[in-house]
Amino acid sequence: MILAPQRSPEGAGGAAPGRRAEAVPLIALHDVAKVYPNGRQALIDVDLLIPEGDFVFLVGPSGAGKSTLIKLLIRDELPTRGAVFFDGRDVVRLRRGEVPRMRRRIGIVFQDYKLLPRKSVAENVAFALEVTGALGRVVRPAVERALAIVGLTAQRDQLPTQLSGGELQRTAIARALVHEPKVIIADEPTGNLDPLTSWEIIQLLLRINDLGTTVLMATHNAEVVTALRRRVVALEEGRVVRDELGGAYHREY
Amino acid sequence: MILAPQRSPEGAGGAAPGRRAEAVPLIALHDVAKVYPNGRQALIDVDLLIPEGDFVFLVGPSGAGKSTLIKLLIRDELPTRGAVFFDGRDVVRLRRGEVPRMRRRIGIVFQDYKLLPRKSVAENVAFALEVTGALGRVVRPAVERALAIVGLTAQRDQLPTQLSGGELQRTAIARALVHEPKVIIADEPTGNLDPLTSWEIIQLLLRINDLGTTVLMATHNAEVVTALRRRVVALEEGRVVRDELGGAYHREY
Amino acid sequence: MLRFLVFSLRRAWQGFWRNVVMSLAATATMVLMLLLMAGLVIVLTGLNAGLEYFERKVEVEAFLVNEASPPEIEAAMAEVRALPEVSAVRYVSKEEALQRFREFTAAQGQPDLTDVLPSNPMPASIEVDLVDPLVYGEVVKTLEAQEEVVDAVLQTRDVVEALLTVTGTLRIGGLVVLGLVGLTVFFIVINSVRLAVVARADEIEIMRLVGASDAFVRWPFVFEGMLVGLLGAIVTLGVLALAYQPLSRLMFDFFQVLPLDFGRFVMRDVALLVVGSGVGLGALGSYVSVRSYLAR
Amino acid sequence: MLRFLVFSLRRAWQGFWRNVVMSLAATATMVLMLLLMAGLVIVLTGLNAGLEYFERKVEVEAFLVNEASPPEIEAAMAEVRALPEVSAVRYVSKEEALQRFREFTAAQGQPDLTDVLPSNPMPASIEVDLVDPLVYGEVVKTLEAQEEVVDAVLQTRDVVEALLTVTGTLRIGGLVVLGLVGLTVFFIVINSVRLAVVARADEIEIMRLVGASDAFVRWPFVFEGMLVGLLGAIVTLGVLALAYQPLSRLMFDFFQVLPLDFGRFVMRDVALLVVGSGVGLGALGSYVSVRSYLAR
Ligand SMILES: Nc1ncnc2c1ncn2[C@@H]1O[C@H](COP(=O)(O)OP(=O)(O)OP(=O)(O)O)[C@@H](O)[C@H]1O
Ligand SMILES: Nc1ncnc2c1ncn2[C@@H]1O[C@H](COP(=O)(O)OP(=O)(O)OP(=O)(O)O)[C@@H](O)[C@H]1O
Ligand SMILES: [Mg+2]
Ligand SMILES: [Mg+2]
Repeated sequence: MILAPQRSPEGAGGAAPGRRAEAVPLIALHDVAKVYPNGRQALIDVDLLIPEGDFVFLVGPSGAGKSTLIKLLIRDELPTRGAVFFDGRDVVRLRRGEVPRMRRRIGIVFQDYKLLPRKSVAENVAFALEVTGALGRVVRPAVERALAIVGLTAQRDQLPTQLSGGELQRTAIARALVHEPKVIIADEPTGNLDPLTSWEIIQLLLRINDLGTTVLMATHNAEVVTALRRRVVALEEGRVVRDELGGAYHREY
Repeated sequence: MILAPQRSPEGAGGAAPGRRAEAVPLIALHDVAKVYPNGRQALIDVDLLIPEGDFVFLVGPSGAGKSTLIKLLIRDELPTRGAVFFDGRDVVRLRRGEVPRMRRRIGIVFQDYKLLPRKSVAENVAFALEVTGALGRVVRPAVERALAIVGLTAQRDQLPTQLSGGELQRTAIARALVHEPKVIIADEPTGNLDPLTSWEIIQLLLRINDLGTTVLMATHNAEVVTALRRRVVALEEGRVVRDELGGAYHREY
Repeated sequence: MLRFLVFSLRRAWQGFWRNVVMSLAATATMVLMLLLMAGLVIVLTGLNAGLEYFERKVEVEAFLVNEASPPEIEAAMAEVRALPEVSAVRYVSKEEALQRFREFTAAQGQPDLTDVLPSNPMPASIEVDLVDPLVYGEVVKTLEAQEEVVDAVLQTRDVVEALLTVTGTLRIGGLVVLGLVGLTVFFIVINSVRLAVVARADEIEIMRLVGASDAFVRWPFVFEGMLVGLLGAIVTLGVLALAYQPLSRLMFDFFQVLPLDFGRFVMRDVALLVVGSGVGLGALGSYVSVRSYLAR
Repeated sequence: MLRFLVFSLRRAWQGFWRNVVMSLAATATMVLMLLLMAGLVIVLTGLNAGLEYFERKVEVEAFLVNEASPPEIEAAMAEVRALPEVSAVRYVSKEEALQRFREFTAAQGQPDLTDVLPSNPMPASIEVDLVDPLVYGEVVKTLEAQEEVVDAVLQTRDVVEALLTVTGTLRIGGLVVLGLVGLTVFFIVINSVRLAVVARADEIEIMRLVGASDAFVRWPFVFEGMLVGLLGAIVTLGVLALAYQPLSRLMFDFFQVLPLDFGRFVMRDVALLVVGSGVGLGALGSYVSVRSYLAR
């Protein structure tokens, strides 16, 4: 609890500058390792500080550990070693009831979408608001706005099985935005989108970031990463091999 | 049955030249339309001839109907109007027992992978061979070779839930290759892969194509499409809006 | 709170219909199990009513001396009637006794021996019905004290006890069977609700990842289980209502001696039992099943 | 063909363990249902044995004139014994008859009236056991023809028929209950196997899209269903074996007159029934469930 802010100035060492290093880091990983039960070492020696309001690209080849890192942040998996802090609280030590509350403050786009199979597009998006206890009259307009942003107004009543790959992905994005979370964590949110739609989504994330929302985005989209020159954290075989401001996608993975 | 070959010379009109227009078209769509039960018109007036040995990119914005077209080819969905031919046979009129036989001659990478959730990577890949009635002693080495090609030898015994997004996609690719099919149909096979691995997969498909296998690949990867200068079929709102040899990805979708 | 309830109920209703194959399969199981249980309860209640009828026939009988005069007999009967253990007292004359004996032996298929007798050997008697067939209290002593009237008191204690052993055994046997079948019903229903929830484990996981609290996930499932139980109970009651006429006729044929108001009361109890256990088991099954996914 | 069989069996085994929660839930249902059925069959068989014993007590009785001489009686008995409907013939002396009557009335709780009689009024008699209690054939006529020995033949036809009505009702009632429970078991098991298959509908769809033929998809599922059934049957037999001792003691207490070899034979039949219906229902349930997904 106290650890995270304290260690923030020197914590990440030379490799992790952070755009606003003095600010309280919203996300902090200290010396994190993750070994899956089958023995696979997905993360090793990961130190990472993400200050509030940052925009971070997480890159790395397939199997580097990007999704694993994201799973640790939302406590979908527990680290084998080290500590994970979200907003100053140790994610591992949260009490049962606190975990859902923490997750509600994050908007997540899962790599495999994780949409509820028996709910329509609109219901899936609404769900993220409903869990926060929002009133029905607040939910409806917010959902419509989110669907309009990702261009799914026409598909609002289709079930996930009736959607194209890109539409599934956009539904997942809409769900991550709808409750206006403090942080948006997006795992490969444009993999199934055409370049034009991809750019629109990225622009959207940039605008949201400008309004103060922290964004962490795992991606393989070299063009976008290189063009935007934001902070880039590169993983390779579970290690952070690069963490630079204004980075390019760099090396062909 | 006789229709397809006969109509092949003039069938597709000016928009669809085809690299070897005189050859027997392996895949032929005549005036195909698909309206889903909920009323959504996914394909309209689609005519398409793909001669044996061709390499075709299928491009178009999200929701254009690419996956729907592929579903019609393997009889996962039935066309509302028009005829779909595979190797000279009307796919819609196949008898029950013939459908699996037809599917076994195609290697498909589904956009959502469609891996068997309770089978390991190796078992999933082996499955495509086992359904053909291949002997156990043939299956093993073929599976190992396919896994080596996509770089999943180390993950051979993991279940789908234990794989990264790119690993899932590569498993699906390995399954599509393992039985050395006549055609490979890949729906967005590199969406979750880093650029390096994507290029490796594309190179692999090109090599397989050189050996005579027909390849149809739906993709949003503008870089790849533009660089390779192969035949490009573009869909937009269910219509074929472009079909050119040596095309670029073109227009930002 | 109320908002959450309404919300959960709506969710439950949706969940039921969007999983309609699963839901109906679970409902079908529920119906069969409830029918099994209701059928057993009805049969056992009938059996019980039959047994009670037999037990009510238990009585104390005092044989009277031939010389006893009507006023003396009246006095003796009044004294016995005053005892708290006694529910009724009857006088049986010598002629009545002989008649009964003849009927009895005829019913048993025994040859009628009374024809060869020189005179009526049967004594007159006083029959005493007890409130509780096992509590004799002062009855026997009181009767034996009337020496000028009573010749001997029939010690039917052995017979009564034999009879009560049989009815007791049947009752316990019935309860044991009911208990076993009840347990079976319990596990089967829980099991099939569980199967339906297991099939939706992924859904539960997704809900949790998106920030749903345990209560938010649980209650719609519990209500859905209750819905399955309620629907199952309604169908069961429908089937029972259809079967009521032929069933009650069969019951009367079988246990000819049932009190006439048997049917109505039992059916009300059975209806409560069916609805209660349907809804209860549905809720419990869902609760338990969902819990195992929330516990993680 | 054999290769396919081995392949399918291996797949079934894998499928069972990779769905272990589902499989065990289905197995648990199977066990409970088989226990229910086996228990019912055992009880009904016991009841049946008891009823047969009663029926076997049905006999024809000829009262003899007091003057009949031993050789005459012997001759009459020999003639009756020769009839094909007859299974046994016994002589009951006057003393024996009186003794029996005393025991009988004592058991009924009736006062012993024989003490007041001047002499033994009971006649000697010949008791005839019938092969089939309903087929009297020539027995009565033959007995009545022996005029110098036989006084009267006891016409127990009514009693016999009353008794047989009761036993018949009990038997039919038992069979009806068995049939209903059997149907319930059938549907429940099919249903729970179906639930397990429904949960894997996606898997079946994927297999088909990759080019699996119907047989390729179906047989592993059918064998998996059989595996569930077999496992359920084995567990059921285990439970029955454990319950055998206390159960058979209870049975003997209840139907005191059972033939001694009852237990062993019934258990063999029950074992066959349990294994057969477990495996059969498992296979049928899978077959039907998978078919509905293949039909599309
Ligand atoms: N539940 C699991 N059990 C075992 N191994 C796992 C599990 N989940 C992931 N892994 C392994 O951990 C490694 C890292 O996985 P992760 O999903 O973090 O990769 P990634 O960087 O997201 O890759 P991609 O770009 O392909 O999505 C992979 O090699 C994967 O096989
Ligand atoms: N089963 C279905 N029922 C109803 N509508 C459907 C169904 N499947 C697809 N659609 C609709 O048909 C349209 C075309 O879908 P399709 O999956 O073919 O798109 P796509 O070109 O593959 O898009 P993407 O690049 O996003 O994968 C979409 O708008 C989608 O919503
Ligand atoms: Mg990933
Ligand atoms: Mg698609």
